[in-house]
Amino acid sequence: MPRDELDVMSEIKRNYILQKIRKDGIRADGRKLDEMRKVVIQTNFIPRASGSAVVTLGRTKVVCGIKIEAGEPFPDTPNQGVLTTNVELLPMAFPTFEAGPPSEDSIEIARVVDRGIRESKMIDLQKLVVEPAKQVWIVFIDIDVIDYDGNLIDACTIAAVSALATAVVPASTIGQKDFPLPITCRPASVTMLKIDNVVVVDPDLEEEQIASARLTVTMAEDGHLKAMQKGEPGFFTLEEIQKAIKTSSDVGSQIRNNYPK
Amino acid sequence: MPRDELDVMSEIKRNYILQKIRKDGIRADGRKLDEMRKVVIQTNFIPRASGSAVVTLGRTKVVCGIKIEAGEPFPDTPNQGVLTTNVELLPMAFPTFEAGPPSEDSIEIARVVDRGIRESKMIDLQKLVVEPAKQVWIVFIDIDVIDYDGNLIDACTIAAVSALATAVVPASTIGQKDFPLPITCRPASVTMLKIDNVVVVDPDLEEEQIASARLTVTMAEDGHLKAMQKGEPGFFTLEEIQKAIKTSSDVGSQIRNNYPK
Amino acid sequence: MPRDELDVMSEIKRNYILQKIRKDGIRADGRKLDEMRKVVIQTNFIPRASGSAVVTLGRTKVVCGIKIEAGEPFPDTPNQGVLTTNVELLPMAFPTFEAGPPSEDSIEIARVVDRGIRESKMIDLQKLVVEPAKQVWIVFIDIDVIDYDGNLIDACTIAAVSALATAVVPASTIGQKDFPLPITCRPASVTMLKIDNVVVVDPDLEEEQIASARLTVTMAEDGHLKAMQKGEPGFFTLEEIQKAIKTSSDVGSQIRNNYPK
Amino acid sequence: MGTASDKKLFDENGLRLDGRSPGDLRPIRIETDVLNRADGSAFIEWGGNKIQVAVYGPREAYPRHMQNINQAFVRARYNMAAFSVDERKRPGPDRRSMEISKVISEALQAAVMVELFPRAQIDVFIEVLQADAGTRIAGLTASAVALAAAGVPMRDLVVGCTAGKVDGKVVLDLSKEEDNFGQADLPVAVMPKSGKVVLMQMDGDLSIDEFNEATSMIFKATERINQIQRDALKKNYASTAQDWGE
Amino acid sequence: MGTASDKKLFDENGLRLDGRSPGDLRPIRIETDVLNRADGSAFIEWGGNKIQVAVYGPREAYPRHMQNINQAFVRARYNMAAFSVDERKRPGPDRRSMEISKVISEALQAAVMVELFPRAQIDVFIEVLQADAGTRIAGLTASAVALAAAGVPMRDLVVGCTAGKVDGKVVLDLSKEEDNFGQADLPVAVMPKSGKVVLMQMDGDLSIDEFNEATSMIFKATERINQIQRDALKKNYASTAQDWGE
Amino acid sequence: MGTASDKKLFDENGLRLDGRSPGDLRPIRIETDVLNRADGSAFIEWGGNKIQVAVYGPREAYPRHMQNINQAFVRARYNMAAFSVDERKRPGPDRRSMEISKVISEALQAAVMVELFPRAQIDVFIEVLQADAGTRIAGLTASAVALAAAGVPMRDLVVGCTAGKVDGKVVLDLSKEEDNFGQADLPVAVMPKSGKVVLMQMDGDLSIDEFNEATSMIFKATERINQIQRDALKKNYASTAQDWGE
Repeated sequence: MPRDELDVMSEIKRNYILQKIRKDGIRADGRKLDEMRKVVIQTNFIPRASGSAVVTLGRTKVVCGIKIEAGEPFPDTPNQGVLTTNVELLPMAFPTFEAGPPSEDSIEIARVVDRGIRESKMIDLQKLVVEPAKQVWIVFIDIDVIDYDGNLIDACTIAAVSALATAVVPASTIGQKDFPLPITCRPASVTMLKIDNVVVVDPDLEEEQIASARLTVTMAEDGHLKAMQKGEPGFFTLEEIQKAIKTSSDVGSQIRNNYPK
Repeated sequence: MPRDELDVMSEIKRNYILQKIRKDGIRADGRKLDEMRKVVIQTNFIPRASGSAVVTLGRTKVVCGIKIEAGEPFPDTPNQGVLTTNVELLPMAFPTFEAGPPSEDSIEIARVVDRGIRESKMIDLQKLVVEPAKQVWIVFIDIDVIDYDGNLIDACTIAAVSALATAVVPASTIGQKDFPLPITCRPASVTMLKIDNVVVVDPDLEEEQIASARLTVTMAEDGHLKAMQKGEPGFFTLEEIQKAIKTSSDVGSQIRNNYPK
Repeated sequence: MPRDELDVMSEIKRNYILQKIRKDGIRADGRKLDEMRKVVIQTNFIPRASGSAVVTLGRTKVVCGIKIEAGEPFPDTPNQGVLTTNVELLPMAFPTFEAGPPSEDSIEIARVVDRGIRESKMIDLQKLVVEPAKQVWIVFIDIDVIDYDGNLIDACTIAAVSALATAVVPASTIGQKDFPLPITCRPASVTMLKIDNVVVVDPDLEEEQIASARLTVTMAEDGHLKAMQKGEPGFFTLEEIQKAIKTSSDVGSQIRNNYPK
Repeated sequence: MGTASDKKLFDENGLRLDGRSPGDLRPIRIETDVLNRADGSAFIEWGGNKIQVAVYGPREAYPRHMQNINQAFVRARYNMAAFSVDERKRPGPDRRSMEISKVISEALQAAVMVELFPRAQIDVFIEVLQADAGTRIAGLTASAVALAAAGVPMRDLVVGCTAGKVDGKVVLDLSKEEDNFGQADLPVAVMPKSGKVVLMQMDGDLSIDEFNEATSMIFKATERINQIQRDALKKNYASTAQDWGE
Repeated sequence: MGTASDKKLFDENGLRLDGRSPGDLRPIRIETDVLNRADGSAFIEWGGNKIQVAVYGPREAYPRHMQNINQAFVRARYNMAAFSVDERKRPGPDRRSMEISKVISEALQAAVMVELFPRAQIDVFIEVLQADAGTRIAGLTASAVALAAAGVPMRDLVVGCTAGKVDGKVVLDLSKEEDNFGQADLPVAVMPKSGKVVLMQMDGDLSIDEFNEATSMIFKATERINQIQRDALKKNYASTAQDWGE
Repeated sequence: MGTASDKKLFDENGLRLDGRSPGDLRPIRIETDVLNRADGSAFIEWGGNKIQVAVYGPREAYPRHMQNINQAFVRARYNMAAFSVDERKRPGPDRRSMEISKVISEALQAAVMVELFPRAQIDVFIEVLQADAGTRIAGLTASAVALAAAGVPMRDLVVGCTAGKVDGKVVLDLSKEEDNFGQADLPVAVMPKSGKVVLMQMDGDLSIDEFNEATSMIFKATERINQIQRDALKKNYASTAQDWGE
């Protein structure tokens, strides 16, 4: 994850955050260790898209637009639609984000978000076939990050799931009837950071700057693991991971309560 | 527009140009404010192309080649041919021009030239259909800038219009008879620069280096505006623009007299 | 060819190499002027490829894999298969090799290797047609350079010829019977360097760093020239070239003896 | 300009498809300081356009050889979100967006007091989230507000508006369908205090009279749009004052 | 994970298509110092995977602004040869290989004593010559050996292994077909002395119990793989000692 | 080399399709100083080839790390205009033009007194406006003239010419059709005073005897071409002298 502009945070601030977590089990902004920031979801923000959502997670803000277009399936999966996920870390979101081809960071975020949606089988891709091997529906998930204050993976997952859950397949463009995108479940990713030996949920940027390791766990309603991703150069013990899975199950349910019905 | 190599012109030269314009209403090279440099047009310079022209405008020199090839129309315009314009600012033309993907400057020039030709409907694209929605003629206008001394927009427009006016559609390649590219009019662009509070026509490089704003007006024989482009970080008053339109109408007629019949 | 990391070789070493060649007609590693380094060829190293070879030439090491896939012919050669050659100078092979688009060096190597194979008509491309103008076999020669100590052109030619000589066309993928890639001859390239006024065969990296000019001559069993390439900013006299052709004929036969039967 | 078509763009009362008279603007709403990280920001809705703008700077120009020892330069980057248009757009700049970035940069450069910040650059990022005709002019209008909200000293705001020709009539602020099937498009931006024109592009077919009618419509409209800009900034200053008061 | 299919992946005796039991590894062979130019190298065969790794560094980080005044950074570049997969792959990085490069870099960064080399970078080049499921884990396992062979000081080696779910059963070290038609894939890498997890990715469907079963299989397997790593390095040290003896 | 074909490339009198004998050159015309901005320039027509060359430098090499403290380097860039060939060519370098740029750069490097300009670079831009077989050799021949016209000190000019094999016969200076349907192509460039070979490429099929016949034809032709080069430069010097006289 990007560092702040000078790649330094003052020692004082760093110590303050660490001490607060160590001594009080409380974070710099007053949250408990396993407490998410406030989530606000506004769907249908881009009426011209097939589905859309603006999500703020604390001071992080992302816009997701779904486009669904008729096209060719992949040769090895003639009987299912196509899903593709792209995340743009717009330069407007942070001083060191640059325009240009996707960075390693944006690719990792997009791929973790994509895996959570794909592996949970949230979208019933089998129902997106117009004519096998010839024409299927291609679902483009595009996410613009416009304000960055930490935890993009979860903000982007929330935005993508919310936009998909309200999306409509524009079948009228090929002479059929529009229909809601067939959805089977609502996955939620929960990203945790290890700071010192403490694991916190939904980190903000300052926490990302002092953390050693990151773990994202994505589950669906069935309580099964659908995707995981450890990031950053630190480590987790197996016990920490097992505890994190438990936490993510609880926090994921809270997130799911926020999703549009 | 590119500056000279050191991005500076001597104060002395700058003052000389400014004073001459202010006091005498005459430019450094002796021209009147609304006087073009000498235009020389040589068509059919590249016999293997469908049409071509070498144009010198003062010491600026460009080569335009037209290629016309059978291909697919755009899906939203199945009943017309395709027009595309590209300008290469070759590194041979100026010390700071670089090889590589088109710069902002070359894109702006190409797009302004393209709009003049497209919006005047110089080429009758409806007559370039072989089979609707399947096969049409694609007109590639490619312009090599090989010597740069200011006012590329007009030099490129003159070259493109001259090359198009003498172009032949190679219909024999698809078993039909070659025919002259169907032409309806001859647009002329006139580019003016604001230096101090004076507007001059057909600027050379030294004038470009001290000017504050640029205005290009493209008209056809009917005296209507077909394309306009204000450039550079300065401004024009509405009165200046209205006067510039008048000037461009007069100067455009002179340019049109130079075009190949 | 790339220089060493600091683009300098010690004067002492340089002089040692030069003197040894001048006085004794012997090279720094004890080889005679027209003596190749040890060649080791291991074919079928990548069983999943259609053909493959690992070649060590002294301490230079390259891996060649052949992929043969059904595809469309070029429009102007509807009755023959397609051949394409690519060389990757992997960053693992040398400190200054960089990842990214192919460098001038890698393009030159690939094109010289390609010409030797193509012009000797080693592969009978006419026998690689499935259906004229519709479907032919495309032969991809891809070479990974993994360890670099000079003379990549010959190492890559040896690897490519060896891999092709043992390659199988996977016709079973389109419902026909697999068959050996039809081979008509076995070209050998011989690369020579001019150091001072002496020409040496199969240069190592240190020799490349002090040489003035390079010449590659590719011949097949018929003793005819199939491809030549002079490189580097030095020169050859015509007499030197004629002598080099003679040398390459002899050395080429030795190389050919090493090829897999 | 657009493709010829039989599409009727006026009703029997001379009103446009969306009910507007020839000289009417679409609804415009500007909000400032909607982002936390940027030095200044503005969000504009203009008809169906939804455009987010953020400003960073003045900051040291990078790379170094871009630095001008006399003044700052304004670098606008106009970008369309993949989902902003009917058919999904591949991310990244195309030739159209590069040209628009250039003319917007030049227009803003004229208004910012660049001489106060030698060697600096001021970045203006314009993200079109939903496109509905007139995005360059809407993005530029919002950019001026975002610059002011960032505290960048300016000679004046910059206000943009478009006029065009539809079915032979000159109309203000083209809608998407009018843009697609109209006969001329004239985007203009001015510094409203002085009426100085800092952006002007045109394509299509306009007689001189039509041009004069169009510019006169635009100049009148820019006064109204400028008021919306100033109201947005006032609301912002008000809330800032409130913050201080707490 | 893979496509649903009717493909049987176990025989009547509960053995896998290649004859392995659920907890069996494929054959693994590691050889060190197989390249002359690199500072260290290793070649690994793991099932049908053939992967060449080379290490350069520690060397001064370039470009300069990447230098960290406190420590070195490890930059792994995972790349697939054009001929390494069934259908010829266009040369150059794709999104998958960029993600893999990132997670491998991070895993190695944890093991190398980066604090000893401020301002430096350590490059690890991983070339997949033949791919057969589990390339990231095999490449990472070989990378740790190549770093050690290059004399780069490390807290511990890094050992990777994958478990997955096939026909509802948890199995170790997925084969290519199991990867294509399986239900879950869980690549993990640990520092074997401490059991610290430095890489973990997962996709598919695993219950918590299955996850625990899978990680327990992996942890046991990493001990065996670590022994193969150490044997490879010992052989290398042995031959070095021999060289000295001559 | 070209595709096999039944095309007849000689008439009953042993003359080629364009009426030339085997040892004849196509018409060649060179003009110097045709551009104003460049430090030197030349335009060459050679058969149907039309090629514009411009020289800039010696100037400080950029980027810095390219500078050689002992000598200048010559960087030729061979480029084909989009309209120069039968089917429109996409702008930008391809693999063929990159290889040609390299061998031309090396050939010119041998002739320029590069040791006089440490840390400098000399740029030679070659734009093929119309291509008609032998463009590399024609471009190189014109480049030498442009360098001389720019006042760059040279040991000697560089002269290029091609020979080839057509219907089994060795011929000089292949035409486009001979290039397409011939059996061998041998472009060579020499420094004419010394006969030193600075460029040689070959593809197709040539026996040793045919090679010797071809090179002997080329060497003879380069004398004639060199005369054309010198005449072009003389005309230029003459007109320069005239300018001074005025």
